[in-house]
Amino acid sequence: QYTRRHCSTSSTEDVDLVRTLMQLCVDRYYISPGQTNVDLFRRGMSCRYGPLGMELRRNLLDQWWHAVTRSTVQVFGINTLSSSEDTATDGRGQLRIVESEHVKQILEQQDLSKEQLVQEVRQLLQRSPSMRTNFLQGALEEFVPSLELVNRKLPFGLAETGLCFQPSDGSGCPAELTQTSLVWFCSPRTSSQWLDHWTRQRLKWWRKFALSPSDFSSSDVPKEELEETVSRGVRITYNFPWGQEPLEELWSRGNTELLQTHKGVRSKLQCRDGRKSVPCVVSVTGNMDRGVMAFLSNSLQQVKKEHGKQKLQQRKVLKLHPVLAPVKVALDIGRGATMELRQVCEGLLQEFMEAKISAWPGYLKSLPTVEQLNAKYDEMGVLFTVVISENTLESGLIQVRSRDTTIKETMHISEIKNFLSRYISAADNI
Amino acid sequence: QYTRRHCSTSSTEDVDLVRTLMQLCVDRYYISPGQTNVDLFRRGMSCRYGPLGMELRRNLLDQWWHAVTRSTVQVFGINTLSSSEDTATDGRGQLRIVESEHVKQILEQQDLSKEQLVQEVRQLLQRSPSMRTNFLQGALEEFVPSLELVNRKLPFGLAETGLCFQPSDGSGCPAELTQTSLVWFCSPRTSSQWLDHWTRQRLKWWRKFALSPSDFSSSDVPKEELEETVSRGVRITYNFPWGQEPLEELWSRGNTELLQTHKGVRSKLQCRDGRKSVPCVVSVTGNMDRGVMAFLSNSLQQVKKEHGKQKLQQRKVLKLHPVLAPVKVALDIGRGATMELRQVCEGLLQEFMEAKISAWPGYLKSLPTVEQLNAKYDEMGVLFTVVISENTLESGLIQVRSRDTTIKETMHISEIKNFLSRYISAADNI
Amino acid sequence: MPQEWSFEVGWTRYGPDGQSQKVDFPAESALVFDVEVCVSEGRCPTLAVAVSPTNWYSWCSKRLIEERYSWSNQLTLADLIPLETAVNIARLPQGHWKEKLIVGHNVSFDRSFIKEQYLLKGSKVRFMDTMSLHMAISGLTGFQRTLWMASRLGKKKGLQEVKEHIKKAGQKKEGPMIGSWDWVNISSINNLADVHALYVGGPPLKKEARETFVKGSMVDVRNNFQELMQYCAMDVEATHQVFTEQLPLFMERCPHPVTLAGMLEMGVSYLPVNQNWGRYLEDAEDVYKELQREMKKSLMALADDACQLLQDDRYKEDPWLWDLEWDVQEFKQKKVPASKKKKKAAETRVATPLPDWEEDPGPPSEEETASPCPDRLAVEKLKETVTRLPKRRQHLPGHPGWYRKLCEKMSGEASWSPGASLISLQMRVTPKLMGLTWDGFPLHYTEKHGWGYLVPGRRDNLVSQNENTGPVCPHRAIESIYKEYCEQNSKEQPVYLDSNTDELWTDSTVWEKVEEFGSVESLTEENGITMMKNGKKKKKGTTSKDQHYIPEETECHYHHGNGPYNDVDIPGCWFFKLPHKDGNHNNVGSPFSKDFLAKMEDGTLRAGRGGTNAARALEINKMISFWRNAHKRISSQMVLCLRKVELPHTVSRHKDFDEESQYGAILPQVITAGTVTRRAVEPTWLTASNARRDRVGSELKAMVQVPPGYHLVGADVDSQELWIAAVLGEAHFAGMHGSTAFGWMTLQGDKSQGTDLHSRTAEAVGISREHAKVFNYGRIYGAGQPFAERLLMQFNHRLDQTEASKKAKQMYAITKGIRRYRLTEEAEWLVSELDIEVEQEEDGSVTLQDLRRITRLISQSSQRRKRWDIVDKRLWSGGTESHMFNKLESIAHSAQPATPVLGCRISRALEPKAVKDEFITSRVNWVVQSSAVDYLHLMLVAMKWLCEQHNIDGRFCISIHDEVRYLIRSEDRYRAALALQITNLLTRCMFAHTLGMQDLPQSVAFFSSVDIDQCLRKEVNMDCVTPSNPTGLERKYGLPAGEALDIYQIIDITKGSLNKGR
Repeated sequence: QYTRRHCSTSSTEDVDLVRTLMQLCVDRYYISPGQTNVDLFRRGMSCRYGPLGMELRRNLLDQWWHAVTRSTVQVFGINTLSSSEDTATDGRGQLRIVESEHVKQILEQQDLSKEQLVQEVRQLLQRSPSMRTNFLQGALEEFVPSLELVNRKLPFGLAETGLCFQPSDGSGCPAELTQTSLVWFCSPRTSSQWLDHWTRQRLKWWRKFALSPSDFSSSDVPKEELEETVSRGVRITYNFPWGQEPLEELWSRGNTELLQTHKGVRSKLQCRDGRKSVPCVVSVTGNMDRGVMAFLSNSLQQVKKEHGKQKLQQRKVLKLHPVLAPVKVALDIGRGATMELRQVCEGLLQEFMEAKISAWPGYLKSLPTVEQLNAKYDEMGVLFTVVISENTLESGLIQVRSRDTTIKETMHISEIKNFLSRYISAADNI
Repeated sequence: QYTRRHCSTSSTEDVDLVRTLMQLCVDRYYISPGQTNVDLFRRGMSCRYGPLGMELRRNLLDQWWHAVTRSTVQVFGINTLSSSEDTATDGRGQLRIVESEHVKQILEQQDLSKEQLVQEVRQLLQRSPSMRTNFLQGALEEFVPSLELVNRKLPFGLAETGLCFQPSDGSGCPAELTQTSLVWFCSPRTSSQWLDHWTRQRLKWWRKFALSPSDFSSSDVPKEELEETVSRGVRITYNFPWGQEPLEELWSRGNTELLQTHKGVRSKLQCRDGRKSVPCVVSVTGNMDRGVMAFLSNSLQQVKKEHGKQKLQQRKVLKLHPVLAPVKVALDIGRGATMELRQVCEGLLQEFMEAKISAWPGYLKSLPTVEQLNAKYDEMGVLFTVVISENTLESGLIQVRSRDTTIKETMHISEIKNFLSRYISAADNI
Repeated sequence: MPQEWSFEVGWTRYGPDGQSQKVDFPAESALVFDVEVCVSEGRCPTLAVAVSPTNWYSWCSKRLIEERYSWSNQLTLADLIPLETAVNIARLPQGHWKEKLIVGHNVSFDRSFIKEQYLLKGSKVRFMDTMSLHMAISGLTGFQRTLWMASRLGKKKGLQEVKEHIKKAGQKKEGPMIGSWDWVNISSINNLADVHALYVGGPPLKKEARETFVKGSMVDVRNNFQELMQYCAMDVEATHQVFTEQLPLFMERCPHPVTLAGMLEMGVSYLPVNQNWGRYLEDAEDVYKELQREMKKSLMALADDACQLLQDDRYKEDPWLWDLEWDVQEFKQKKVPASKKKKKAAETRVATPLPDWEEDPGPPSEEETASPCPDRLAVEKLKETVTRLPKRRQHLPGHPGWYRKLCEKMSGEASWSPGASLISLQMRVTPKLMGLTWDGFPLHYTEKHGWGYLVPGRRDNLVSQNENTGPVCPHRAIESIYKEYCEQNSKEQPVYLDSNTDELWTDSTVWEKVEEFGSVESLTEENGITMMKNGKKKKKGTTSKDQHYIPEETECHYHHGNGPYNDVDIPGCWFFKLPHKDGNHNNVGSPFSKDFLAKMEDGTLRAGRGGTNAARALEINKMISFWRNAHKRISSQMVLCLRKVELPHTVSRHKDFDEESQYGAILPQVITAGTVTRRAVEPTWLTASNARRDRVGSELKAMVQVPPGYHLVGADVDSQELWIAAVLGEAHFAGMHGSTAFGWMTLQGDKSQGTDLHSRTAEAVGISREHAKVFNYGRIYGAGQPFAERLLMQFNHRLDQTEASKKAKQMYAITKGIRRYRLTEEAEWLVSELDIEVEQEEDGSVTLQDLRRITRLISQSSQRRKRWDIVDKRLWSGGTESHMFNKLESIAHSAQPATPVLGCRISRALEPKAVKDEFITSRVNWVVQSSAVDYLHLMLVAMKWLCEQHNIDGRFCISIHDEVRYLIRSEDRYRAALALQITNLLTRCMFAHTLGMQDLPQSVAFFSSVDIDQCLRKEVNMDCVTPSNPTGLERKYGLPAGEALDIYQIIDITKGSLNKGR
């Protein structure tokens, strides 16, 4: 009865599945409509998210942040600039922000020779700030100010999340990425152990929220794919219908870049570990846009429902982890909406909001049938649906439907908030 | 006995105060050192933040998000791209991302005439994506997809936070800003009321976390300063030692821009309010980098302590609101640190982290005297300092010093976590 | 009366033979009616009983009959009691309303639950209030009410109460206070039970059942339904009995038909509101809460900051905080058994020193992460020692005692908040934390004297310091504080700011004060011919000095104030009390009471430290004062919203009509004759002050806003009471307008030229015009010189007693004049017989001195035992207002005091027959105010008549003493304005005519302007900016300024015609 896509082997089914997933993401407010936008999303880039996608990514980033900065080891959050006046001529300086006014001014100078013009434009380009492609450089720069913080003791890490930019792969349009970055500084002796440690931690984290954890896996990066400065690399990948794609990459980078950044002044970089060694760097870089897609893809469950004989219906459920689910509860009115019912809904909504339980004001838009409503909420990945009816006004009882069991439970209105809070926080601990 | 800066009228005192504040921010890990960085911060731009500044801004953004999206009215979060392929030639397209490779390719083409070269560069520039200067445009574009969400009923809002870019004011270097944006869509009839509503709500929010709320104020923007499309504007400003600076701006923008964005197709924009009117837009845009500075400035209290006769000491305390304070508790070891004491500290730190109470591992770095330690934590704005001593191992008792009262209270180790949790969550309600 | 009540929604009629029948509403045209409301369930009426000449009726609410989990808190017409229409009908065709009369006790309360009363077009139902009738017949003054209750409570307790009251009023205890108690038996306080006992008698009414409605739930009401219905019916029956007795009495005592008609018209007041009412409540409450929170935060910060003084005992040098409890407690823990302790000690001896340098240990192994962390185990193990803590945890043992008291003990409850959260302005510690100073001296509190301040420089009590075990006053610190203050101010006398008094002194508060003092003044006059002694206070001062001899140096030379009180023995300091508005012997309980607002504004009382925190707290205290006192009353106003079909077409078809807006009304619960002067009483609207920039929520009145297609038309009678008083005096004196100085000022005085009464008084005494106004009204209400003295000192605390007394005397001499006495024939004869030389005025009166001399001489030379009756009449003379006062007093002293215009007699409880010569002030005041009520009744009746005659579409809205407002259909608004002007003309004519003057000066004939506006406000162009309405009425609510038209403009617009469609 259940068909999970990774059981299927036929590729047309996979294509269907991808199309279904993308359509659902658009229909259910995860991402904004438009083919370009869907393509961006599909390619694991940052795209225009709708309210639900935005919330999902937010939850994911929050979880990442807590997992990394509140681990047993010392990790400090920092914030660097997305553009820097970097005069390096290597790949880092690929994307530049220029003020079009300035370029125009140069171009409009009639008295310049062609060579002069070329020279001026080159200089302008050189002076223009370049956009970061990752957080590594920023973290390396912050290393020295941070040393004082930890009393020059290793190991410690610097974490940052945010936007990074990537040069176009020929398409002409640079892309944005929501990255997470942990740059870990440790003694050269232990760097390999730390790489393993972080790999383990990170994989565990990804699997924690998955419906089928085995789709997340880690593997060593072959030597030939490694950058020059990197001695070892590990990739955490997700098995999408169209194949494996990396979600997070861990590199053991030695200390070359650190020394470079600080112009080789070893004394500034040395730590109090008795050996006066320059620390090694392990970088952990994740792509959370792709992470969002991975979890969406992972949690989509399609159930064939045989309804009578002729109609073959498919129930689509987005079984997102309770912690990640962008909407925890939807509020609806049963038959015959009245002002009084509306009032109760609004009161309850407020209560949920105050308890930081994100709720969906379904009562504002009524769907013809309960089935349609439930189908919609299942596709949105809403954990519970609460229905307020005329009966509620008399007895205070409400109907609570669970996404996962599809069972409707009767509950008293005074108890629903605590129930949801408990449910979500308990799910976090599993 | 107490001197608060806005009581003083002498400007030298103000200058001193600014210097003190900036020095403190650098020394206490709020921002990274370096004059350029301090200047950026001082100008209300995004800068490289240290762990504490990063956490403070994070807390502030979180609070903003909750206040706006969990208010009694409907606000949805969205996420748009920071760059867009916008062919508009007006101010919006000021900052362009170009791939330096592409420019170089053009410049290297020897066979082009100067005119052709100019033409090519121009075209490249035109094709390059432009960086957003604010979130308005993105929200206007998302209006139509969002309409379905609310069943075509007004009012509702779209919220977004993140980086925006501003063309340089001549200095040659474009700046980054951490902006918050609420774009509110309402019927033309009520737009003025909504502007007032949001002004009140926003001002209330700023004041909620302030030590002296009256430094935050709102005022109407004079007609002559308004943009063409804006019919009314309100600014929420903070009274910095060097003068008023805007933190958040509210504009009543009518529907011109909305119509423009959707190419005048009224039918797409009309809402179900009986009159088929095109909604009016109220935009609420905040600068959270300056917000961080405002709260730092607002919460810095300097107390002259007459200590004996000869020594005039100044106690500097960063009395940040408990919800905003980046570090809630610092853990330290009293006289004579041992491994056993260290272990207790580590264990307690873990416990705090799990309870999402951000803690400072002060025990890793010991300062010579308790006074110095307290002075440091006061300047960091740490709410409580917990001191574990030899005695703790015997009786389980710890010393808890409060930043605000400077009083040391004895507490049992089993109760400290709950005390802190309660303290922080209750402080949110005052 | 039916034995069994029907438990059914809506009206039930009971026939004489016991059968019951469901009906739409009682059909008869006269009903006695009573509504009961289950208070805990909101403002929806629960049940009601009515009786007509033929039938009993009962009514039950849907909410009583049907049980539901929740009900809407927004009432609709369907929730209310219909008296003229069927359940689903809200509009009757024009002219189908029937005339009806509803009788009830405090009927305006019952009226607010009647469905048809909320309709914009008024029905023809009118209401008779047995409470108002009672006030007109036998009402009591406020002071009398206290006495009445005291006498009812039993003699012993009663006397106690009286003493208390007298003490409060600041009077001597000597002498028989009340000479006559006859009035007690011919009057009663206002509640139905007492009124019933007075007029009907018999067994007392049972009111116990009422508690169920006040405290019980709907379930309780349901369970006791029959009993409660019965109770309600009993009240209806009692009301009917009372009414039958009252009506003939009322008609006899207030014979003029206008009085009755005016009261009926006032009983149907109506305030239109719209959705802005809700916005106003929300915004005001919001701003209020925020300010309150801010204030509390400021205070908490002050408390936190003060804690720092604990370090190194620095508090000992603090001028304010030195005498707080600074003790801290020791942290208690149970002792560990010795053996265990040893073992533990052995364990802890294992102390591993930290390594000198540490290597990066590398990540924890997988096994390590799997097993519980050893660090956590160490902590968990330590946690076990919790058993050694006492069961009940100590409350913040490390904090000073005073701070502990400000903190809530931590609990699991959601309401717990950290820090000194219990702090409030009312606490004694607060002024000290703020470092309040009075003229530069730190405030200090003593149990005996309340709040005062410490003045340094005392030397006589410095020696005893060593014996003193308590906290020691840091008088040096106090000196330096004062020195600093002096340097700042250069010791120049701060300019005395004229604070705005209109908030502090509404009409009613002035009168309350006057009444309080007045009740005693009459007494002193009664006690002999001696004048009021103002040496009273001095005497008190000397007695305290006599008690213990005070050496020379105990006198403070450089500061004069209320003190020093040297029984407060604070080394190095004198203690002075803060001045009190009711006299300096009263203790000040809080320096934040509203009496000190003005002192804060002028900088006398200011915060000495804490920077902005303290100053801001003071400012906020001022801003929220209005809403704090009023918000309960205002937010409990019952607003009923009308649906579109319930509105007249004028509204629902108007171009400005908006489906999403709300249109509704508030029915203010006006007691049409609520005081002994028959003035109307209502707690919210009739006392509302005007909008003030710095008072949250003070834009209240402006929230009365018209529906589309309507306007508010109204006017204030210009200096109504002054004119009435003046015209009485003039009629008495020369029968000519403007014939007395006072009258002339009233008629011709011009504020801009400084020739009006208030300006003249201000100039004469050297006070501000605003203050002079309070004096003038106080005086005309009958207040005497002591009142003026007290007031002067309150307005300017730097004025000393003798100076104040001198000023007051001067003021009274030039206005009221000087008492003279006309001798009896007997006395005249004696004077001439004994050949006593006296100076007599034209009217034959003599001065007080002469009178004393005559009395002395007569008693010396006379052998008679019997005292001679010397004084025939007391008169005022020589002042601008003497003639007026003579007239007022002659009315007040006549056997049957009655208003000169409509001939309404004074309450039985104030007639000389019952009270002899007491309550003179109240009686004098009654003459003026009751005539003002006649004025209002005349206006209401005239306006009603003009509207009917000329088809002006509108209704009466509200009358606020000297101000009337009508809700008029927009197209008729100018005609209504003209009608209002004619109304004033007619009313003034009626006054002049009945007083025997056949002409009327044009300056008073018309209102100076008639306001045509869309909301209720003092001036048509006021934007009512307040903290809760920061952008003003026009921008926030879209209300443009209204029109204020004088008679010439109105004649221009209407062409002087009341006819429709000229």
